[in-house]
Amino acid sequence: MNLKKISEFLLNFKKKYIYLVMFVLISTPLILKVTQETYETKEVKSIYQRVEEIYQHNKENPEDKLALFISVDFAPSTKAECDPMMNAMLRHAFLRDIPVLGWAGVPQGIDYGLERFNTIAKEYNKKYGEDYIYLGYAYPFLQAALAFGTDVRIFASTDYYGKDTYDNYPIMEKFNNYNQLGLFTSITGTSLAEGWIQYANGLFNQDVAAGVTAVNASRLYPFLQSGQLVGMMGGLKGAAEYEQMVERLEKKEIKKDIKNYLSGLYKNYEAPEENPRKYDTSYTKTELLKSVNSRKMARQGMAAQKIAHFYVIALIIIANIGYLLKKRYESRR
Amino acid sequence: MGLLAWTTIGVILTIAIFSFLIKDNPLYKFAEHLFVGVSVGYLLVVTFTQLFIPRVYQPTKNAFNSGDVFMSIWMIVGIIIGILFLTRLTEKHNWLSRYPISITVGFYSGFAIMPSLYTRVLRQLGATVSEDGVSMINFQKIGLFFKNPSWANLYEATYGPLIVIGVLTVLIYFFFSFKNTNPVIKYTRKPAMVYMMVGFGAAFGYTFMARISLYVDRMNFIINEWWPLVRVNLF
Amino acid sequence: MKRKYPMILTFIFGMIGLFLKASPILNEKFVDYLLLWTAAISSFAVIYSTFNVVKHHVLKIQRKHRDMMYSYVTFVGILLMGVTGFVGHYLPQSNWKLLYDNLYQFVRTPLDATMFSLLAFYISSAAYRAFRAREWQATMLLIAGFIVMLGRVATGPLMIFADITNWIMLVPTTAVMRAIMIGVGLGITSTSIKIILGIETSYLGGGK
Amino acid sequence: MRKYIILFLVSLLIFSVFAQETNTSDKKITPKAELVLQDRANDGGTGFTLTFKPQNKPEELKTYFLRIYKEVNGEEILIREMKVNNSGQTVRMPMSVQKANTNVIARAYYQKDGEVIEFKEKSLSTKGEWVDSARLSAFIAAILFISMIFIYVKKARSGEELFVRRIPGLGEINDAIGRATEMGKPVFYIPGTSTIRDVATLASLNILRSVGRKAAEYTTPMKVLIQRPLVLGVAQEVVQEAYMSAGRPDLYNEDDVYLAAAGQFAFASAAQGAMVREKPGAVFLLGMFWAESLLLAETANSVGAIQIAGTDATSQIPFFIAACDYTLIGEELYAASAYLSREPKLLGTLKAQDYFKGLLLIITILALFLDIVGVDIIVKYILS
Repeated sequence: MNLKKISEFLLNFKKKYIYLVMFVLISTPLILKVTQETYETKEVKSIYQRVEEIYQHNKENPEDKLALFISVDFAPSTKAECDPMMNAMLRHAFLRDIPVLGWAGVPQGIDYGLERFNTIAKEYNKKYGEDYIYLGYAYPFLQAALAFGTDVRIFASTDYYGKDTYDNYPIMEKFNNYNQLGLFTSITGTSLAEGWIQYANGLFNQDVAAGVTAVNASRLYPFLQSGQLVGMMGGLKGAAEYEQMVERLEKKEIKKDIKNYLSGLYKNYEAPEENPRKYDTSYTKTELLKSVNSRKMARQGMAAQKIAHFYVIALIIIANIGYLLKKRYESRR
Repeated sequence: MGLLAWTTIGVILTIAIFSFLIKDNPLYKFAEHLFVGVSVGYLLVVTFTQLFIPRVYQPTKNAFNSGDVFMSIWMIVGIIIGILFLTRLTEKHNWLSRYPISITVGFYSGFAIMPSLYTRVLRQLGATVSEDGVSMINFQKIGLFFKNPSWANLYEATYGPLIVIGVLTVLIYFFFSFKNTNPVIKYTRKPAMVYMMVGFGAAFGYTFMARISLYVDRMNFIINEWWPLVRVNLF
Repeated sequence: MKRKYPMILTFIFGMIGLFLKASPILNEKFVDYLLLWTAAISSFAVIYSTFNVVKHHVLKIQRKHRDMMYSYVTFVGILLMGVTGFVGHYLPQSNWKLLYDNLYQFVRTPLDATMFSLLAFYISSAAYRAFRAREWQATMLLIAGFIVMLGRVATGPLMIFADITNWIMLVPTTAVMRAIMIGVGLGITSTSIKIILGIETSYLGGGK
Repeated sequence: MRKYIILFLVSLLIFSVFAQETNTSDKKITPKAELVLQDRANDGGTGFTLTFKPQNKPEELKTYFLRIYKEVNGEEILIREMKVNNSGQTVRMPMSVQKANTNVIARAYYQKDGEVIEFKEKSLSTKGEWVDSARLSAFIAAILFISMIFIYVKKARSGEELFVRRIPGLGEINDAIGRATEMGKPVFYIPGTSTIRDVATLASLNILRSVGRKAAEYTTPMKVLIQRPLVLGVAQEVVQEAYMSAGRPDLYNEDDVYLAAAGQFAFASAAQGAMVREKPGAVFLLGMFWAESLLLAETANSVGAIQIAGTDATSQIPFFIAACDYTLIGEELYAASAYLSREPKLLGTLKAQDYFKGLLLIITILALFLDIVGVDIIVKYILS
């Protein structure tokens, strides 16, 4: 019986073949843009509902609107998990005409956050300073966390572009205190989310939501159970859930296909000389492609991640079968 | 050079690094040596602009301008000691570099004693005894479990004692100068090993998912950032 | 003479470090002075290590090592990044700075991120090799790792694994990591004291 | 009847005056607020905390103004001005000044028809503490530990035999170098990727001395790959001394101890390349590592080298256990130099460390029992 040969084969796969198979398995779903719908958990749905509540509230009393705050607390190295979360939240807010304010909690996130804010704002024809604003680097953390307790303009006296926030931006007139923020979201790969829970929620009982990398997700579960967190997106899975909810909403709101909608957005639009927009009001082909692709990033990542997971679990099972065969072969000899 | 050219360079370097998985090859050697050069160049720039100028040159200039004699002397001595490190370039005088080494090694060793004792040893031992006021071995919780046994109550009742046993047995496992015949050592070796293996196996499996998403991000760079540029510009 | 004085210096600065951390007023007054010195020493150490890298590759070229031509690539890398970085710092609007930013964004970052992502492959081959039921310890490792891996991706009926994963991470893993941290804290303290008291002098090198 | 009407009118009049009074009374609303300045404990004397709790109802007084000054040789300099919306909540603002023992003044104002009037003032002179009371227990522990080390080193010097249990990973160092010599392959040593500030790096450099000496005896080429500039200088000294004390100063080639690269992943790629091209027989990964630990360990395994790893980075230990032949866990890295060199002084220190840990364990167990009974003096004063 060639038990020996089988066990030898099962136990000694060459590394390069393991890697080659892994490479092929993971890359195909990404190349073919296979998206993996995922079941929606309570903690992500509660964020979505909270943003919808803000939309209802703003519709009922247009005078006393609530805004959404996004704190970009992640560095490009955790982009894979955090980027789709921020895209989905920005899209949800802009789709529902909810004013968005943001800043960066980590230095590496400053420029990256701004580029994301402007790119997504471009998809919804939003004006900087009226519909959304980016306040640059929120440092030191403690002062930033307490700033919204009184008037954030004391702390963030200038925005990212260096202009005074007191008199240049109408959005800052209406939204500078925790009472005017419907939801405060920290998207991070670090433990900054716990800081926001302790200060924003702890001191000023501001509704706080968190979008964290998979590694940090379990650390925040106690805050979910205790109600200190409104909701939480954990890793690519959390991003995929929120992403698919926002895509459903977008299809309902924008009847047309996204690509035509975007290309038609700035068809006959001449920007005034002093262009308030921080982006050029025209869509190049590449930008169109990128915007459309970026709506499915998390779910594509999910498919690849699930396949990789089951591939490695299979590898482990095969190795142990080989080991058992080897043991039986040796015991029989 | 256009965005397409630069992104293509990024993609070529990405594939060069991935090619190492199959076999070491000239493309990987090129990328590796370029990466070494870029990292050393970057360190030079960061050290000069963010360490030497603001933390060495500027204070010295201010000390001289403001006529602060003590500070000027202190900075000059500091710079001379720093230069002593360069004596390593010579064969004969490289023992002079021991002075900057001893100062740095000595200072940082001394600097590490209090924090390591305070944060790593005493505070962690304290956390093993009681967590924010509630003792880890909590008889009310154990009583509660027996009143109405449920999974949640079982967890509440057992997690404190299990952590205490785990910490103590693993700590005892790392005694170095006691023989195995010592009963305390003998009977805690196996439970400590069980804790360690379960703990390490879980930690390994846990970070697995995060590593995969790193790779997903690289493929996104190629498929969603580079490929749209190519398709638009070339076809 | 070559070892005695440095050892005295180590002791003096070791005591300074210890007392600075113990007394906030001393720390407030004097820590900056010391950090100025360590900044100076580190700056010159960087210069020395750059010479070391250059010398290492020059030797490779002199010895006609088979990979010698790649050493030129390293020199180009150092010069390119170094020059554009320095000039770009002082002339932020110049296209030197633009070149530096491009080099950072399209050379350093992709290389960095791709090397990091190799872990996805290495972790799978390491798991394939390590998670085998050899002796009971390895079996323990396998079971725990397997449960957590399943727990992290579980859906529907497999959710039981997610709960077990949470329990394993909250109890055994916490206990082990805490015990090791305590042991390491003691190790750090004893090694630091050994160095300051001159019991451990290997870092001072050879000769009398 | 008329009387009642007049009475009614008069009361109406009074009432209206009074009513009129109430809506004018907000002019006389006395602004009330709690303004507290506290010096921050256990700091160098520069930190303080401002606490401001508005006591008027929000509709009475919407906003307050706070101005904080510091006194620099008699002159008041404004350091912070704040507009506080009265949301009924306490505003707590941690602040600091550059120099210790400065006099700080906080004044609260409220707005009354365009004019800003001060209604409260508090001052404080910040002071520091000579001894950090929170860290006192750690300081006493350090002194106790140092004295125990003196005792046991003296004992070890007086010739008392000190037992050290077998540490699996360390026993194999000599065979690993021996096997590498038989196969005619070099030995690679990586003393961690952290700076000299990390004591794990210093512990690893102590092990490098023993490994270097063994490599010199076996005349096996040894390459030491470094990522940090300062560690480079120290490692070269250590290896030179190891070759010297093994009696083979001629074998020492300074180029064998080199800076492979200056970034975390640049170092991993350079080390990976070097391992695959020079095919070392034994690879030592000892010291502080981050995510690149598995990159180094897995490549060393793919070239068939014997890997001995050791780190105090708790997050990287699982990867070394999975990928390497032998792994020193946490504390074993620090005990290695005593174990390998067998010098009485080092064994004495190891003994002192064990007894100190034993003492701490006893205190912890005692604290546990006392805590159950409800007495938590140990936890409060010693352990936190």
